[in-house]
Amino acid sequence: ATLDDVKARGELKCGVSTGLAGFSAPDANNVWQGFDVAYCRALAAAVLGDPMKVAFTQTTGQTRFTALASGEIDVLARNTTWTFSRDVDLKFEFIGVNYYDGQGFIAPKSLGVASAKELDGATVCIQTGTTTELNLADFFRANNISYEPVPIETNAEAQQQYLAGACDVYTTDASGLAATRATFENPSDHVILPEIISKEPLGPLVRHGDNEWGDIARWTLNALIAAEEYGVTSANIAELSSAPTNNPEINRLLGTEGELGAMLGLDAEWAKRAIMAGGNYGEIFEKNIGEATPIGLSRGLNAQWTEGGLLYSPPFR
Amino acid sequence: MATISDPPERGFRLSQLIFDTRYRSMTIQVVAMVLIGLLLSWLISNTIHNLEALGKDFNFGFLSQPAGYDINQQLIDYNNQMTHGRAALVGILNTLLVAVLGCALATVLGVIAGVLRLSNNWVVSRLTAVYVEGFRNVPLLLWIVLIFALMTESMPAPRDFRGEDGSSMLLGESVAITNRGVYIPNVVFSRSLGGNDVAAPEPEAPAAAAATTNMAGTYGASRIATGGAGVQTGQSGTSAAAGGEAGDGAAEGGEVIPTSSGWDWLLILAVLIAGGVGAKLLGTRAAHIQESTGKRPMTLPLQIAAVLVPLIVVLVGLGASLDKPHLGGFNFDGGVHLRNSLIALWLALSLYTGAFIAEIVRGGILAISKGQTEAAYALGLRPGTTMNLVILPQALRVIIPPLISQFLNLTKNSSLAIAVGYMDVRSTLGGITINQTGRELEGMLLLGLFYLVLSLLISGVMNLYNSSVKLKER
Amino acid sequence: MKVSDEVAIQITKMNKWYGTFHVLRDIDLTVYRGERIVIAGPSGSGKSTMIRCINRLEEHQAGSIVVDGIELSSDLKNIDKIRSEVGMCFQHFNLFPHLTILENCTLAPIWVRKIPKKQAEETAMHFLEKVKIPEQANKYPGQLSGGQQQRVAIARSLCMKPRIMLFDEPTSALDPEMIKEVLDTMVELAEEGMTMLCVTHEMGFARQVANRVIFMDAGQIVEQNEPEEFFNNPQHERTKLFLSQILGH
Amino acid sequence: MKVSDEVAIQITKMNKWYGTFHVLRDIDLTVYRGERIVIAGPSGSGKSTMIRCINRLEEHQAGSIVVDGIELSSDLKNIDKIRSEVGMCFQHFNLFPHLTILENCTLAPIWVRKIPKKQAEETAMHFLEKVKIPEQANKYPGQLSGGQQQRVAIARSLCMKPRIMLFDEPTSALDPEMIKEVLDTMVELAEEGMTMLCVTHEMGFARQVANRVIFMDAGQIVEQNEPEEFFNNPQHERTKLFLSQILGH
Amino acid sequence: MSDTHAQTVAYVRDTMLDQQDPPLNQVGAVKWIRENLFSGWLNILLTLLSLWVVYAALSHLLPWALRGIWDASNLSECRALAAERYGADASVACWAVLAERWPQLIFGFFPKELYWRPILAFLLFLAAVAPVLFSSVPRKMLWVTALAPFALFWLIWGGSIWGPIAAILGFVIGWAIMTYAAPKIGALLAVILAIIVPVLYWLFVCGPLAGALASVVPLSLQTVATQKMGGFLLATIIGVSGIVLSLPLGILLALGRQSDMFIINKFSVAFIEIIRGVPLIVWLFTASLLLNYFLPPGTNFDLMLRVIIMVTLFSAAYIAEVVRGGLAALPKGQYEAADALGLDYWKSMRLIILPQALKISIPGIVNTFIGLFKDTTLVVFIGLLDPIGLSSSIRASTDWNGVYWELFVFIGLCFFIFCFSMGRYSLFLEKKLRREHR
Ligand SMILES: Nc1ncnc2c1ncn2[C@@H]1O[C@H](COP(=O)(O)OP(=O)(O)OP(=O)(O)O)[C@@H](O)[C@H]1O
Ligand SMILES: Nc1ncnc2c1ncn2[C@@H]1O[C@H](COP(=O)(O)OP(=O)(O)OP(=O)(O)O)[C@@H](O)[C@H]1O
Ligand SMILES: [Mg+2]
Ligand SMILES: [Mg+2]
Repeated sequence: ATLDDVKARGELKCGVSTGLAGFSAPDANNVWQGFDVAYCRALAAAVLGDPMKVAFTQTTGQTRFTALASGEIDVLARNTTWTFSRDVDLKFEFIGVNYYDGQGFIAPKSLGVASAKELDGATVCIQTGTTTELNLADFFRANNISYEPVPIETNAEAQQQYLAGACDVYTTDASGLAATRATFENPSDHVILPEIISKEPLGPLVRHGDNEWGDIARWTLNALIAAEEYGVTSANIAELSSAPTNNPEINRLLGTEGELGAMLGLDAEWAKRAIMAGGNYGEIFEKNIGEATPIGLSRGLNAQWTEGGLLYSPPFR
Repeated sequence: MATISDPPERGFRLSQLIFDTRYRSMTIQVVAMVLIGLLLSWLISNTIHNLEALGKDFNFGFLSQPAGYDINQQLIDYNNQMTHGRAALVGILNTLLVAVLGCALATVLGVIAGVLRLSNNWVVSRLTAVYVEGFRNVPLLLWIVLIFALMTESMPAPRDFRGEDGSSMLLGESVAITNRGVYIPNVVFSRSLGGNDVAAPEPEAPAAAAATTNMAGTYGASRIATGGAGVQTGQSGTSAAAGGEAGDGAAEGGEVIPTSSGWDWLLILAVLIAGGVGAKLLGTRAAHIQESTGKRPMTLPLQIAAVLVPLIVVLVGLGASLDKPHLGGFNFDGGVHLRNSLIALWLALSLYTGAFIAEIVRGGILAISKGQTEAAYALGLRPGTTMNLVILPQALRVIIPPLISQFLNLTKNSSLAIAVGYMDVRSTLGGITINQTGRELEGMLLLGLFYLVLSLLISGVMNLYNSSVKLKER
Repeated sequence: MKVSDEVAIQITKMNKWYGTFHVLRDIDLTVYRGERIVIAGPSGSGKSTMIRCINRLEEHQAGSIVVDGIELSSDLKNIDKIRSEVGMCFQHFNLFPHLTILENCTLAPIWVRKIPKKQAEETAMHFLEKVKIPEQANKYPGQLSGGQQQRVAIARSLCMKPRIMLFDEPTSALDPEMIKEVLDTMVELAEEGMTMLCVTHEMGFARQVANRVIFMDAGQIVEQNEPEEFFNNPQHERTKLFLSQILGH
Repeated sequence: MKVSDEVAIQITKMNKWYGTFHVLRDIDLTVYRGERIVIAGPSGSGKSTMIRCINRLEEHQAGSIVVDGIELSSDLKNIDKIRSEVGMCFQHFNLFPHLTILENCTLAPIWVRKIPKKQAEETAMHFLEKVKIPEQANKYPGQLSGGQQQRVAIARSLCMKPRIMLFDEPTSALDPEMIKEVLDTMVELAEEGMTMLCVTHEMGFARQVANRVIFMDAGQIVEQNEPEEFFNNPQHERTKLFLSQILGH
Repeated sequence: MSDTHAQTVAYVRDTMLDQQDPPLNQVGAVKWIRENLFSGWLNILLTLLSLWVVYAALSHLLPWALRGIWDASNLSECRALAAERYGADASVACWAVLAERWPQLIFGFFPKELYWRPILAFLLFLAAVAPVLFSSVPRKMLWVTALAPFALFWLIWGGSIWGPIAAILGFVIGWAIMTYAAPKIGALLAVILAIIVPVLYWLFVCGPLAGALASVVPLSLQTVATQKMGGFLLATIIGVSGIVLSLPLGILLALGRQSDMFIINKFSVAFIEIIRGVPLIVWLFTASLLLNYFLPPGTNFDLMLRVIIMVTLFSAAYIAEVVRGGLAALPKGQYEAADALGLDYWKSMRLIILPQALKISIPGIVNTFIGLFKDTTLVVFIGLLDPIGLSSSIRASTDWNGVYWELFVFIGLCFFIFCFSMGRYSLFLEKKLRREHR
């Protein structure tokens, strides 16, 4: 089973993208940083007790599924859209959503467009090898307008094309648009158009067939989300886990009550370690892609359900 | 040879399988055969098992499913409702297009650089050396990316052409060089052979137009993709706009709109070929005259006329005019749009391969010993004649075989189109299609087969050439 | 064998440098029509360079060369005229390997002399017969032996009907048994009264046909004389040394 | 020089074709131990082919060849045995240019005869002394003259202590002054009683050492005789013609 | 014998002339410039045009490069510094990205404290190829060459030293069979055994043996996972292992292609043509997408190893053609002489033919290596971080998002220096071979 493999290896093999600002990129000290990376670290902390015991494998849009299917990686955390065919036909198991996204457009203010529907005849830069190009084709077909697609292999390249004016608009997931815009010299010269033309629930995934491993991956993600809901942060977790609190849900989560860890085949403190690795979901978000970072994403759909967002962890019970 | 004196039949001994030259090679081959067979069947059975484990099968049905994605550059009609097979075909044609263009330009560049490198002008020969070494010693991928970036960074965007002080178009407002590519005029015909019925907004029209386009590859070439409406997303009527603007024009009224169709281009091609044959005949006639009288009549003006005059007649007959690109909504409309991805890939491939060809050309010329030139001079031949009759025929024998293998490399290297988003066969069939359908095995197999067949064809041509020009030796 | 008074080649105070290296020094030489001159000398003495100057395969830098009354200058027309008057045979034959023997022989007449092909071919066959290989006319140079190739080279020059022939060590790349057949051809040519300048080490040939032997050393004409005198009674120290070496072996 | 009754090579009705071309026709030949046979004949008559059949560099298609009592068949073991009994020298020496002279000579003894390196080197030096070039032992073939190279080639064969030596025009690629040194070596070898088959045009050598001269033409043995008789009194027309040509020049 | 004319003056030179200096216009800079730059209209035009090209290129490039900013920690800081120093719209390079990231471009994610290992490995590699590339290096060094692959592997990947040593043992076994068993059981059988026994050994004995040894004498280096290799280190590893591993395979294929055994010949030809007919990038995708299909279920080794396998097969096909050229260049007499001395096929190949053929092939092999080294950049498309891949990763970090030319210039320059010097070397070798062959 994957869990045993990982334990025996003493290392979690996690597939990430080759570089997407805020989500995964190596820093000058060769340490991978980012939102997706943080999930991998939490999982490693839960399973192996050390958030640094992760081997990151870089995957491209084309190679990621093969890497997972062949067992080259244990889990893929590479802003991958959860779709029917990927789940069913490609035989993967999405273990949840860590970012609710949607495809949008960014255009220079000077172009004077206010809506994507005004883009008849425009040149559109897209990143290939994703669902993006299918969504785009569908959108323009549905609105009966024409466009000229310019397929680009990487985000960095696409950004450069867009800035130079080689395309009128650039389309990718809204998170990516925001991240990209953040790095422009004059971010305020560009607008993100209001249309979100697709649903892009991004989440980590594992192979079909190993449900125990799927459970661990799923509930690690849920633990991060639940922790935020219950107010468990990396600052107060030591205190909360030292003794049972009067919130039984927190107690079960942090292993001071019940046997949830053992049911997963882990020890009682698994979730505590996962949360301590990089903080709860909210902390991870703020640190990597939140409004204080250059990426500057607001929580939006990714707020807790209690605050009008879609994040909703099933109960720990 | 009836009396074969084999050693008196001692019967067959097993050791003969190894020690008897007659059986030994047989034994080895059988063993090799068995080993290869085992290896293959092992691979195949693994594949079958793995496919089974993944719940996949091996079939090419996906080729007839709708592709769902758009391709910006199409030599034949395509929209996202067409099949993956069709998309693959579009990709194949794009690969061939850039390969052919690349080979042509690379040859020109290579020959020029090769000759210049031999020049006794120090600056020129140094400069070409820098070009050759620079391109040979840096990965092609880097050059493709660099040239692509250079083009997008240094050329004006279409919107810069707006307003008074914006950039201006070249050649009488007919050519626009932008960072999205180059827009050049398209030739359209007011008395087109096949195009007029396009103006009729009947539902059959698209089918007819599509049929004509399919039949004529030349037409496609004129349409590296028409400007503006690169991708028609309407399900029905709009795809009939074969000539770029024709669809819009049709809406304006019943008058005949200049357009172009495959038949026009076929006719022009035919006239060109005929002209070429005529020119060739003139050349042969000149040779005959020279043989009998010793004097060679001037033929070049005649030959040029033989090609040009019929061409002009036909163009006038068809009512040819230029459809110049002009600023539309976001882009230039009309004309032919040579996309940046194509140009960058084309330039990079040509410059890179050209550097290798330059070395081949230089080597070929150097391989012809100085004695040949001297002998020709001593006979009183002029330098020009010497080049044509003595040096080139010999140098070509040395040059052409490696030249063709460079063409082969260029064709294979065109798969690096991925770096600039040029939609070649690897990006369509081997890229998006595989990614959308999960048919890696089938897709890669087809892709490999395509390249293999292509390269076998090219090397077949090379072998033919080699055997036809081989020098006779003792 | 008679020699006329008419001057075929007149070289006066000719000097040539390769870079700063002084290859030919004050060469003075008058060749009369019908004369057969053999040029000998140690390797590197400038023999090849001198005869290559005569049809401008090398450029001289000082002095004058007048061939058939035409002065060799950088005037292209003169060069063309002289080259079609002067034939040359090289050590390594330099036949054109991509053309048949016949085509080798007709190339220059057709393109330089503008002779109809048919007529050129007749002339070529005539000279090929003269050098005794008409039957090889349709083969390629690569298919012939060295001696045959050199004879073709001679025929090729003759097809231009030159008035002067230059030979630069025509036999030194040949196997011994082939040397004779080439020399025979040359002797025949000499007997017909062709003006010939021949760089060679074949002293037998020199004795047999030359009117005059010229000995060069260090870029200068050191001694010239009739063959008999030259071989039996060399004057200059260097000539003696050279002859002792060359006849010794 | 005595010839024993023991048969060294027995060739019976041997035929060979190259494709459809019949190169050797019904060759019958018996060579006794100690015999020295010279094979002559015009070019292309099949001389080389015949002796190359004897150590199976070429395969014959009909008839039999028995060397030292071992029949040459397609059995590898027999081929190996025969090859180590039969030494061969080629026209172009075929020394191994990447090995020193000594290594050339010790290679086969070490790898085929499995002789210790030291001992092989002693033997090699012995034979190198015999061919009078021991001082070149550590040079490479490229540094020797043709004649020296051919002598090394002979020494290399001898190091395998063969009972029969085959020579295929051993002197025809050599300059005249080197021919003698090689022939001397061979004469010496002959005097020691080695069984030798030698294709050569050196008729002097034939007169001096051969017991028998074989004349081949068009793939057949046309005439064979003792040298005196052969040269002075050739019987067959073709032999006469051949001798007149070869002795004439 | 000749009726010599009276005009034929006998002449003997009494004073020998001395060497004189050539006329002025024949020497010096004037002549050089006149002949090399301004001889004729076309030449003058070309000269001026070239000078203009050079000027145009340099006048843009030099200020950009030379005024570049070296001290900044991210791009915006860099831009601010540039604006401060050279005015608002000065376009200057931001070399600071290199100052910060060059170790990453060269070593990838190799642990910083272990950089000495790849460096040592590189030096060892140079020592190992020296005897192959330069014939003046003592032959004894060939032992270094033979052992280097194992040492290099150990230095780069780390782990117990017993693994490589146990692997070497396999070769020793093969060699022992060839030398000691061959006389008894015949060459062909010995060859077969010498292949099968070591393979069995590697499959079944090697691992446990290494494990046992390691538990007795634990001698090991810290292991470094392949995911941590990147940049030029990765390019070099792939390139070098591709060439080294493909050499034996390429030689076998070349021999197969020369063989007159129908099946072996056709198989070799088919293999070579198929591999060469399809672009490397397709093979790389095959490695990353398909190789797992062909292997038994459950086998799974990391991407880099798969890439190395594919690259090995790929370069084997090219090497085969190079070696075939070398084999064909050998005169037939060499084969015949070996036969006549009684050497069997494998011995004559090993002792006579291959040593010579390989020597002739070295320039071709070096050229293949240059091509392969350049082609390693293609692995970026399957997610390995070669220099180009790393440059996009670097640009994905928020600090350096937007940096473009600087990285490419650096990468291009590194490739150029490496490939150019290799190319010069192979030219030198070709010239030398041509000299020696005369
Ligand atoms: N292109 C050249 N550049 C420089 N020096 C040259 C050139 N050609 C010949 N030389 C030198 O000029 C001198 C005379 O050369 P030339 O070939 O005329 O000698 P030669 O008498 O014909 O000798 P050989 O008998 O060897 O042919 C020699 O020292 C030679 O090295
Ligand atoms: N490998 C081959 N394939 C076909 N024909 C061959 C081959 N080798 C030789 N021949 C032909 O066989 C005939 C005999 O050749 P062989 O070399 O035995 O002649 P030879 O008597 O040794 O002549 P030479 O004195 O020229 O060496 C010749 O006509 C030759 O053309
Ligand atoms: Mg000379
Ligand atoms: Mg022979």
